[in-house]
Amino acid sequence: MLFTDLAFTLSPGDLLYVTGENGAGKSSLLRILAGLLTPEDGEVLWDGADIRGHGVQYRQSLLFLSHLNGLKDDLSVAENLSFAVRLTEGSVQPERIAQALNAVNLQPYLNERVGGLSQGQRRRVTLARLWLSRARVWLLDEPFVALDAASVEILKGRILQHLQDGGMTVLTTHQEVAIPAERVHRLKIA
Amino acid sequence: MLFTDLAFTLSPGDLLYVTGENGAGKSSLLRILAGLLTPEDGEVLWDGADIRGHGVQYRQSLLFLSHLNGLKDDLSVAENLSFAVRLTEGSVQPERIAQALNAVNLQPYLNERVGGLSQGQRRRVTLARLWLSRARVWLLDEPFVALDAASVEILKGRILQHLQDGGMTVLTTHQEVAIPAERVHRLKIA
Amino acid sequence: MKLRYKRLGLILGAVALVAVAIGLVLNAFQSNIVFFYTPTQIVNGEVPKETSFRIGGMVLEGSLKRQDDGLTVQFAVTDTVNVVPVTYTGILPDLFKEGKGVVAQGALDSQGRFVASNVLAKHDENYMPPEAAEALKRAKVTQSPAVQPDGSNS
Amino acid sequence: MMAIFFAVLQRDLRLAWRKPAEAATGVMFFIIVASLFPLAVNPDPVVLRGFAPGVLWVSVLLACLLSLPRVFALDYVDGALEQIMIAPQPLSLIVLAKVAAHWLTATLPIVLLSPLLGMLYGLDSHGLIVLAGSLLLGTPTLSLLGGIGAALTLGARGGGVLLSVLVLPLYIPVLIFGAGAVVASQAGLGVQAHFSLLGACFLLSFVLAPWAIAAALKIVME
Amino acid sequence: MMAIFFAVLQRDLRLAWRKPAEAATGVMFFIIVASLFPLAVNPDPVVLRGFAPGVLWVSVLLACLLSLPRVFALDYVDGALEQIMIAPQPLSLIVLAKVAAHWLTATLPIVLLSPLLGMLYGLDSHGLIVLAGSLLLGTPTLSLLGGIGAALTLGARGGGVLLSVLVLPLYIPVLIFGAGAVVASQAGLGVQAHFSLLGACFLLSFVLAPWAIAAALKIVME
Amino acid sequence: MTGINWFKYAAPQTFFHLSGKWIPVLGWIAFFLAIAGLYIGFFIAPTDFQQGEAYRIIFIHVPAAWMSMVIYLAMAFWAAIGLVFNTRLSAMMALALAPTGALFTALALITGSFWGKPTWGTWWVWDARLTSELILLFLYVGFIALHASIDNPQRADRAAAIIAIVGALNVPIIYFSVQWWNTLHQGASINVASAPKMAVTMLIGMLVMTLASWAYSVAVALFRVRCIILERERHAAWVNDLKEVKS
Ligand code: HEM
Ligand SMILES: Nc1ncnc2c1ncn2[C@@H]1O[C@H](COP(=O)(O)OP(=O)(O)OP(=O)(O)O)[C@@H](O)[C@H]1O
Ligand SMILES: Nc1ncnc2c1ncn2[C@@H]1O[C@H](COP(=O)(O)OP(=O)(O)OP(=O)(O)O)[C@@H](O)[C@H]1O
Ligand SMILES: [Mg+2]
Ligand SMILES: [Mg+2]
Repeated sequence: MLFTDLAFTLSPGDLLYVTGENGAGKSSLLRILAGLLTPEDGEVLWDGADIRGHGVQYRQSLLFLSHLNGLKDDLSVAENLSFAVRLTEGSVQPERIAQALNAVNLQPYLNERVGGLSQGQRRRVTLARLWLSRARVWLLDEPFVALDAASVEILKGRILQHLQDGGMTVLTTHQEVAIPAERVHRLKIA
Repeated sequence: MLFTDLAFTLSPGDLLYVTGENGAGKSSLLRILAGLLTPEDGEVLWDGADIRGHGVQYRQSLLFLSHLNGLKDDLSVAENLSFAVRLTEGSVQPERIAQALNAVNLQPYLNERVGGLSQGQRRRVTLARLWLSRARVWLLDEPFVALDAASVEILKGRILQHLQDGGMTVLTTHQEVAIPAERVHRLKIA
Repeated sequence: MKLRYKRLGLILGAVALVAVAIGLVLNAFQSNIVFFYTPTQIVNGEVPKETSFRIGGMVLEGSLKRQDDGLTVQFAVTDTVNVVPVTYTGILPDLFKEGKGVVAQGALDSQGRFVASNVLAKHDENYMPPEAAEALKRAKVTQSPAVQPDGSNS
Repeated sequence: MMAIFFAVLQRDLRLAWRKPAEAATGVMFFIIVASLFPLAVNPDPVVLRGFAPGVLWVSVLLACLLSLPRVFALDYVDGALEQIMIAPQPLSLIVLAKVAAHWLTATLPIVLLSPLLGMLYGLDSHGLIVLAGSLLLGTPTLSLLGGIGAALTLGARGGGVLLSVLVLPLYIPVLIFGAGAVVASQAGLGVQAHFSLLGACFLLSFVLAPWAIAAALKIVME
Repeated sequence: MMAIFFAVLQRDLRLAWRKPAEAATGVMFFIIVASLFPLAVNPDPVVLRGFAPGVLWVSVLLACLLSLPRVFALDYVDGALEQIMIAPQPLSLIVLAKVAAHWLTATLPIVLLSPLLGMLYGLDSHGLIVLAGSLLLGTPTLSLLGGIGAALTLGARGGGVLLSVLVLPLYIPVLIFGAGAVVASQAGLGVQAHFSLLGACFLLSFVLAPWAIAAALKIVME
Repeated sequence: MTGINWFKYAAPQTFFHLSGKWIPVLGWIAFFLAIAGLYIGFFIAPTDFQQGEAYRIIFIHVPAAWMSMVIYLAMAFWAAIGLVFNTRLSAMMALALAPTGALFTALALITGSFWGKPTWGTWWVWDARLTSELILLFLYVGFIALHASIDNPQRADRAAAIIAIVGALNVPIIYFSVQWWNTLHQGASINVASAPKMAVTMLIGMLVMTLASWAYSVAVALFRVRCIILERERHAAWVNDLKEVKS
């Protein structure tokens, strides 16, 4: 039993920081929200319906980045991103991928194999999906890990914009990263 | 070719921060210093001799923690640590292991399987080796990643003490973690 | 210094083990592991019982007899010391000739006769035009009939 | 809906294409295993011909088995599978695409090569045709059933071996009908019954396996 | 110096012990593969007895092969191998310990079980003894040679299949001599020559393999 | 010793230019020798007293079989040099030799089978000579497969070198198998200890074909080394200055 008595509601524009010590259950909570893990008791509702039942609508508005990057070493950066988008929203124009890479400062790597990138570069490829997604709910597990200072700023900007566009974001982090959003909630898991 | 014209000397008590953007080559540099990677040109000297030739003496005074934890899921925390110590310095008393776990606030997990720990808890098990080691050179690749705030403080204290005892430390990090050591050097890889 | 002795010991140990290995290999060749057995081994009973095996040697001159059905043949295989009779039903390879090498697969029947299921021709490592072979043959006949044992490899 | 099928198929084929050595080593494995047997037993040609159906079918089966972990394991380790599972797409269709890609890249080349090996074992031309035919009809079933095992053993230790133990019992009927067809053709009997059964196995597994694989994935990802 | 040997051996044995299912699946694989053949070929007792040495030896060899990736792959992925490589200890001794642990946990149980399978195939008691003896003498060589392949294929794509392609050619002599010994004993011939050759293979690989494995690890870890 | 700086030739750049001159020469030598050898073999050499015309496969089979072994030894040698002295070029040589070696091994196996059918009465038997030659093919394939599946070329070179060296043990087994075991394959017609057991024209035909194979192998290996150099050093300045690359 990791946590009990935990209840919250997110509305458009909400940012939720999940904090807590190592092993408190932050990652587990995010996996539950993504529908990958079933809670022992309790439920996750979307538009008033349990996500286990009406999965497709919920999953259409979901973007979950776990601490794994989900990239294939043998595909190029562009191929990886285009597959990720096709998986969730159908098709994508190549220009949009180029723009997204531009946003994370990886444009020279467009056609490079992902296998040859460093830890932080890979993380940035994954984060480029934030520029390609139309999902309303973002679940981000320690998105700032392994990023250099410049990249952290860029990412903060993107999250802020998403919130202003009426999206919702749940993120975990140990680093103090202040995002100047309007409605910030904090959830501390003990 | 990642970097050229890079030269530095470490003396007892020195702390070296290796910084640089994602993909600059920080991790690669640490692997070279550990003797796991051969530089295309140039050499790493220890006591005036190339570490490739006189490896054993150098490796006896070396502790390298990469971004992998090197823990076996199926062994307990204590078993993992005791093997790590036997690998480098012969044998170890169980009490010392308990003390080290104490230091990283993991004493309740002494006989737990590592497989059941969270990301940050695993990292702390690995870091417990810093309390067990008599090595003079510490190479730490992003040691603060995934740690909660309390653990970061503990780790900073340990590194400081090591330096005061005449040890040397090379570490990479993207987070601003100020260790109040006497002699701090910074190496920025472009 | 101590390290050096240790290393020396390791090397000596390795050399000793390799020497033992070579000894074992040589020992194995004493009782050779074979693709086929010679008539002498068959006569001495050093061949597999129950299962099929191969016999190798030369077809004894003048021993080849065809039966009426045109397919079954009988011949004798020799290594110049012992002779084993063989029967076979089937098509013989083109190079099957009296006085030439042969390898046959089969088993012994109750009368010590080798019943072959498959016959291969084994020829020697000499290559020459027919005239030269003819000349050589004549030269041999005038000397003594020291037949070259085809069955064993030189 | 078929768009996602082809998207996944294309990705997996492309991944395989980037590493042609992998498919090639599968074929090599088949050749080597198939040539181990004559070394280890009495190489009497008559005996060998009797062996041929069994040995060749078992070799194909083992080659297929060895390549199975590739269907999901890599995607599991690097987190790509996670992303696939939370996609708003029918999971059984996606896994079907992955299994199809596995069959096309790992098994089909072996099937195409099998007549050559059959020749070395001394099969006649009719036997060769039956061998290739039975493999062509039987191996898709192997890939489908294998997919279930591959999904179930994700994250379990013991990897390849555990997978084999799970999957091999399921393979036995296919093996019996497939090798049986070749034996029957050698004996001059009709092979229609064997082929019908192979076809039935295929249809059944085609209907059930994608669903079972999807269920297995959901369970192991928890 | 031997302390490190035993430390590594103990750790690997303990790891295996924590997952007894793994060793058990190796044994199960052996049993299943060995019983596939009678299904796929004519199960006439005389024919079966003729098969026995070949099929059993090949099954052992494949079971050993399948378990090979475990020798180093897990340590490679989780970073434990890195730590082993920078330890101030002779690497060849450490790898020898790892190979020994692999043999003890993955192969020895199979060897001990082989007479049982041999009985099912109708081998007589002398044949069973020779089978077990040849396996006992031959399988350590398989583990040692396999270790080279396991080390070389770390981090290479194509994993298990590539490993097989590398290692199987090296296994062929052991297979020939090992199965040959059983065939010879069935035929009522002496088996001394075969055993000498198996012994020679073992000694040679015992001397050369640890060195080659250590070199291979140093290369692939770069 | 001789005052020549051998290491100079071990630099890819020097080697690239030097080998460029040799490839056409060797290529033409191989071509003419092959024509001559085939002519001698198929038109001048007499019929054999026991095998008739079938023996003429000897003019392809034997050179191929010899080359398969020689090339493996050369490959293992270069691989070992590359491993020990860490010279880039030697590893490239080993890699460049492998496909040619595999080709000749396959050729020896195929021509051998075709020869076996009319003479022995079978395509294939599992005797020591034939089996060990088959293992040789597997070793070549393993070497190539391992190299192909490691991305970093230096690491691939060194890893593949180990398998090349370990496999070299097989070559003496192939060569001496006919002496150590009873085999269906006949013993050596040509060896240093005794006079060739072969008519002179036949022998000449065979030797000419062997020389042609040598020249061919060297030319192809050099050509391949040049390709590998270009690929691996494509970022080096001297490669970009080449006129072939510029145009
Ligand atoms: C697939 C089957 C065969 C294989 C793998 C094979 C392999 C070899 C090898 C490796 C050699 C070179 C070894 C040496 O020089 O001693 C060789 C040489 C030779 N082979 Fe074969 N061989 C095969 C079939 C045959 C057949 C059917 C014949 C003729 C009937 C034949 C005749 C020869 C001859 C005459 C030599 C030259 C021996 C010498 O002069 O040294 N081979 N073969
Ligand atoms: N396995 C690999 N194969 C090929 N190239 C690699 C590999 N790993 C890293 N690189 C390349 O080497 C360079 C340096 O990588 P390294 O991991 O040392 O960077 P880093 O400074 O640690 O970056 P980060 O802050 O992202 O961890 C990168 O540009 C990357 O493209
Ligand atoms: N695979 C697993 N099997 C069993 N227990 C697990 C597993 N992963 C995590 N746990 C347990 O679940 C608890 C919560 O883990 P979780 O990964 O959610 O923590 P977290 O808050 O993300 O910690 P961190 O900050 O270290 O990432 C931990 O106490 C851990 O022991
Ligand atoms: Mg976490
Ligand atoms: Mg790094």
